[in-house]
Amino acid sequence: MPEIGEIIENKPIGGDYHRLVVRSKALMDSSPGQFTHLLVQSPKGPNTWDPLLRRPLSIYDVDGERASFLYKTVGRGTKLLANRLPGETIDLLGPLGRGFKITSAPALLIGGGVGAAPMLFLARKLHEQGRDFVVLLGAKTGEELAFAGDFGKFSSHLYLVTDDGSLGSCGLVTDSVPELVAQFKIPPKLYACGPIPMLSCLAGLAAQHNFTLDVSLEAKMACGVGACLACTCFLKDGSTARVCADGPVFPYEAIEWGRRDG
Amino acid sequence: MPEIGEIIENKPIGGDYHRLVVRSKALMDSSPGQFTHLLVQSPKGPNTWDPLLRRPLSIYDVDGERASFLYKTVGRGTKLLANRLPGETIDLLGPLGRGFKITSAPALLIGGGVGAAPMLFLARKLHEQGRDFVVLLGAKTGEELAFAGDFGKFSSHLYLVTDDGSLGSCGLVTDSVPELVAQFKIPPKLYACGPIPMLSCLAGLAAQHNFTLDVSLEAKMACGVGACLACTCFLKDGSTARVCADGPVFPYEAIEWGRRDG
Amino acid sequence: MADLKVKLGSLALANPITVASGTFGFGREYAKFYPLSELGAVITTAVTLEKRMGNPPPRLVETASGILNSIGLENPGVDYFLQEELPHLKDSGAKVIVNIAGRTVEEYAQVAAKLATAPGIAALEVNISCPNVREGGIAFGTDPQMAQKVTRAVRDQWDGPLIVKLSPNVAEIALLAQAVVEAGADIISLINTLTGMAIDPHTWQPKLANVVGGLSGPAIKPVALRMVWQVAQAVSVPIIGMGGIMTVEDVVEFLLAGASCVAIGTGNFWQPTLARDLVAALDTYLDSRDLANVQMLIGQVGKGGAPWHSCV
Amino acid sequence: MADLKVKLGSLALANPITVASGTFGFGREYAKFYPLSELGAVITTAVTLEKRMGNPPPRLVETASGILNSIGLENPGVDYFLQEELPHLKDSGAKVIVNIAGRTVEEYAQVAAKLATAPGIAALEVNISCPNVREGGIAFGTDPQMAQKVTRAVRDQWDGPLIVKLSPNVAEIALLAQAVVEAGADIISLINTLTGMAIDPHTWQPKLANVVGGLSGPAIKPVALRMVWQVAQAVSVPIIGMGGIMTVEDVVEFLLAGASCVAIGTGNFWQPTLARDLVAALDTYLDSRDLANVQMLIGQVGKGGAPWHSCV
Ligand SMILES: Cc1cc2nc3c(=O)[nH]c(=O)nc-3n(C[C@H](O)[C@H](O)[C@H](O)COP(=O)(O)OP(=O)(O)OC[C@H]3O[C@@H](n4cnc5c(N)ncnc54)[C@H](O)[C@@H]3O)c2cc1C
Ligand SMILES: Cc1cc2nc3c(=O)[nH]c(=O)nc-3n(C[C@H](O)[C@H](O)[C@H](O)COP(=O)(O)OP(=O)(O)OC[C@H]3O[C@@H](n4cnc5c(N)ncnc54)[C@H](O)[C@@H]3O)c2cc1C
Ligand SMILES: Cc1cc2nc3c(=O)[nH]c(=O)nc-3n(C[C@H](O)[C@H](O)[C@H](O)COP(=O)(O)O)c2cc1C
Ligand SMILES: Cc1cc2nc3c(=O)[nH]c(=O)nc-3n(C[C@H](O)[C@H](O)[C@H](O)COP(=O)(O)O)c2cc1C
Ligand code: FES
Ligand code: FES
Repeated sequence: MPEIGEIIENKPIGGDYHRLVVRSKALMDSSPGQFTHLLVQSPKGPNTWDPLLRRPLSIYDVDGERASFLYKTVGRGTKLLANRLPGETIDLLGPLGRGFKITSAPALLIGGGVGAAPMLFLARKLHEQGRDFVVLLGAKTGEELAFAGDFGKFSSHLYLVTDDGSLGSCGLVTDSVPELVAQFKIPPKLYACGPIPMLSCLAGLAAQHNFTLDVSLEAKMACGVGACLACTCFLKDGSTARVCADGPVFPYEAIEWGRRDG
Repeated sequence: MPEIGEIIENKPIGGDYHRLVVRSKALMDSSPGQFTHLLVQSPKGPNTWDPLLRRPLSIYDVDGERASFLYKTVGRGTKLLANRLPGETIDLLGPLGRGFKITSAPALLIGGGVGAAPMLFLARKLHEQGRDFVVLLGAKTGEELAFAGDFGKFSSHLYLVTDDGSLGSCGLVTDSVPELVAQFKIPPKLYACGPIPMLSCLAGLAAQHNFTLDVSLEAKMACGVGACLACTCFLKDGSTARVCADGPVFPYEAIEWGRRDG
Repeated sequence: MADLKVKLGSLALANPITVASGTFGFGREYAKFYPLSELGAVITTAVTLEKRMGNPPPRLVETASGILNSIGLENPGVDYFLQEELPHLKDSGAKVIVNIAGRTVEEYAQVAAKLATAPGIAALEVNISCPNVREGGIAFGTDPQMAQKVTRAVRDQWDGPLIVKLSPNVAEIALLAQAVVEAGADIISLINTLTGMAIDPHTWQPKLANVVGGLSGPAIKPVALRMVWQVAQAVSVPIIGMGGIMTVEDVVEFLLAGASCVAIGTGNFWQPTLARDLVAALDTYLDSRDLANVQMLIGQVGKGGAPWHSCV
Repeated sequence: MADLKVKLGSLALANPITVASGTFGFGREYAKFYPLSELGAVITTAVTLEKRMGNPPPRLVETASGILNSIGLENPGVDYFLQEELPHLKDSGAKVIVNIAGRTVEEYAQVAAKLATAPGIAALEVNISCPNVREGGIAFGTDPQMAQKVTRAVRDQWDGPLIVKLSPNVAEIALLAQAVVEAGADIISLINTLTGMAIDPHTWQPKLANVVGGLSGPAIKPVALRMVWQVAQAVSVPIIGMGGIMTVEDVVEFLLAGASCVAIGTGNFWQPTLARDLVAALDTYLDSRDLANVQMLIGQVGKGGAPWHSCV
């Protein structure tokens, strides 16, 4: 059901990243990896049809009635969202999609850039379940990892990587993965979200080393609920899947990586 | 030249009316009856093309660098404008058009509804010139004349009329005109702005009683500067005129009243 | 409570609000938001003879007040539809209108023949905006003769109400409407999407993998409304109007222009409950104007309300 | 400073930014905002044989991301133009392209003949979106044969660069482009406005006195871009692209699609300095990508930049 939530907080937190906190009842029932399809326009003003579509954002955290989002301003929609003020209402459609399948294996959570968004909520759940897990976050610069402290609440095993080495180690997240995996006593399950090159590289590693890997994909979305088939991705078995309703999380083996686009 | 002004004040003042005050250098050179073509969208957000056009507003007053507007929220554009906040910038294109031709005759200023907008600036000019003039303002209800006090600065001859009699006398502005005109020792020049039925009724009176009458017309505008011919009105002599560039003020005799639309 | 019932020939609907093909799947997803029986009808996504995978991604671009899509008729095929989708849709209590498409005249006929055997389908809507692979890929809907051939072929297989959905990518929409009515269409629906394109100024690539796609949403409303009005002048069969409907005022505009019923498409993406909400909003519109029934709006542009040039 | 010069056959422009007919008058008004010589060219409002009063008001409606206009070619006639408007426009230093329209083939020819006698006109742009009064009011631009007749008639009178401006209200824009090129057009410009309509849901009256009008602005950009791209595949003459251009990214999209030059129309109403501002913005775009000249963009969709499907 579309729900009219209330904005509690909406702040820049460095590097074009923002944290949005809303009061929502519907999102209390969500699970990590699910997303919300939001109307970015202010409901105060009269209707405008430009921009027209909702914007999908992963659920960053849910703490009682406080649901939060981590987003990066990249275009018109996210910039409009960044202008929204506490106290205003916001039209939320969610939770939507299918999230991560938490298994009993120890977990390695990997977020590339704003792909960190679904990972905090996953970390919360794993923490609540008393699981053993490691978080690996990467970004271009340290400024873009300003939110990393949020993970401290749930995990003491936090590894940071930046392209320029300005925070944590220097390099790509994918570079650190083999070494990190080697530190686990029991083979871990990997949970990843980030740009397609990162995910497909992880998929390659997973195929090579026989990891279990869940990836959260992105696609241009219209309905967000599975009806319009705008977000279709091609699967290895020759069938198609809707990123919004059958995903956004898929086991990496299901995806036909060669036919994915950015 | 389009000018980026600064919003000093933007407040509801009763009955869907708002007063907008901006800091503008360009408008210091304007004269009563001229208008400004404003971009209502917030420049803070990313571009939106809906709504697309500027909105024309008469210049309500100019006091040094403080220019003000009196507007009624009637649709999307004026509602967006009402959401704009002090401190924000606003894109002003003006002064545009040709204003009232002030003559040496004593003046009767007539504003119907938001048609009062160009009258305050005219009152200021007449007052500065030490002229003798009377102001007649009409509206549906007294609430819609909340701004009438602004006229007190410049005129002690202020007559108010409301449809329901809730403020001033009861009736239509046009009802009071013959009587008011009769009180002038020298035949006055009438300056009027308001709905078309009011203006055409005044035009009828003027023709009958041989008044001088300038009317300020409205028309749907695109460019506002005389290039697109969207705002054309038909003249009695069979030619056309652009409300934005040849008007908005016309001597009543010029207008082909039968071919005007709302 | 005004009377919202409309009759499009033998197709009687409880209200004039339906949903546009391809924007509502087979109803499953939106049934989670409201009972589909609250709509006048549900028009399904296009069903073809064989399953189709559709076009490669990206299939969607947002444009000014609109969207471009190149879904490419992804659907599970008519047999799957009959077995797996029609039953739940019928059970929802919705009037079911099935949108059909094909690559050749024969394919349209075959799909229609299969659907004719199934009970519970209120009408067929023939999507003629598809390229005819036998005729160099020119859309059936842009040539009156080809449009007639498809219409006749489906008419031969289907006795129920036959809706033909016109493409707006033509010079004279009225000619197409007349042609398909002559060939047996009982109802005209319009408009399908306008063909458009978008390019990424950073990567220099088309934003759709398919390069071109169909433009829908508020951006196209003026074109849709003009075409509904022109077709209403040209033929006497009822019209289902669509193209950018987002508000009850939009619904009223289409009814005034001559549509007996409207379909909500892109609007469903903005607000999933929109179609249902517009049923209530239309009722309120009519009540507030003391109009006893929705019929009083249909085709009344320029007739009711204030005189055309309201001023002296 | 990248090289912004473009050559459209024998028509050489200092930069590829012009202004669309009907949105810029005869340049008088916008000359107050910037020197017209800063533009690649100025395309005038349509000039007809006789003075025209245009349509009754209202002539303008705002729609979602667009506007509908029904100006109806109001203009002072070709004689007045030559005497009162051409001189100041020439003096401004602008390249002058005169847009012409008519009710019959002969009218087009007569206007062209008069303009052919005047020095200082860089090109004619023939607006064929006008109804042919001899052929039941069907627009010249929707029928390839009629479009050819008009083109030939003007070609016979005018030796300079001949631009034919296509109407988008057709099924196959490429056919029209081929037809007018065959008939002697040196350059194609497109698109003119899409025909649309709007109704006031309160008064039940059409919002335009003329009932229908032309849709322009960002709403139509996807259709315009698609048509430019299709025409660029179909003919080898240069193209002037237009339809909803508001930003430098829009300019780049049209150039990539195959236009050698673009025209700013509705955008002038949003920001009177827009066309001039876009010249500088295009220069910045090129510089920031180390592109030495604007030629490097023209028709390059899908060729430059990142590979089409950039991901593995
Ligand atoms: C399931 C899912 C979860 C997401 N979670 C997050 C998140 O938690 N934080 C975050 O910052 N971003 C997230 N994204 C990406 C986010 O939706 C886009 O950044 C956003 O839609 C961009 O909108 P815009 O108007 O600012 O950009 P524009 O580029 O102007 O958008 C234009 C259009 O493209 C679409 N679009 C643009 N980028 C993307 C993208 N990467 N993925 C899908 N659609 C896109 C927009 O929705 C819009 O329709 C998620 C995407 C998906 C599909
Ligand atoms: C020269 C001139 C001076 C004006 N001065 C004032 C003023 O001082 N105060 C004030 O409140 N209003 C004034 N108006 C009217 C004001 O421009 C409209 O109320 C406003 O444009 C409505 O915009 P909207 O988006 O809120 O309404 P909508 O109805 O949603 O607007 C839709 C479109 O119609 C146009 N439009 C709507 N109403 C009018 C109208 N009455 N006149 C012209 N165009 C209209 C809009 O510009 C827009 O293009 C003036 C109009 C003109 C022509
Ligand atoms: C994502 C999407 C898919 C569509 N698929 C179909 C289809 O399968 N068959 C069809 O006839 N029309 C299809 N259409 C066209 C719509 O039914 C409708 O005619 C058009 O979108 C205009 O209405 P709107 O502006 O309200 O969306 C589709 C439109 C969209 C946006
Ligand atoms: C108010 C107005 C008047 C126009 N008059 C003409 C005209 O006289 N001749 C012509 O060929 N096109 C005319 N056009 C069409 C434009 O030149 C242009 O082709 C169209 O508006 C699309 O560009 P745009 O979206 O940038 O406005 C007119 C458009 C508008 C908005
Ligand atoms: S966005 Fe509509 S099916 Fe996924
Ligand atoms: S609004 Fe363009 S000429 Fe008046």
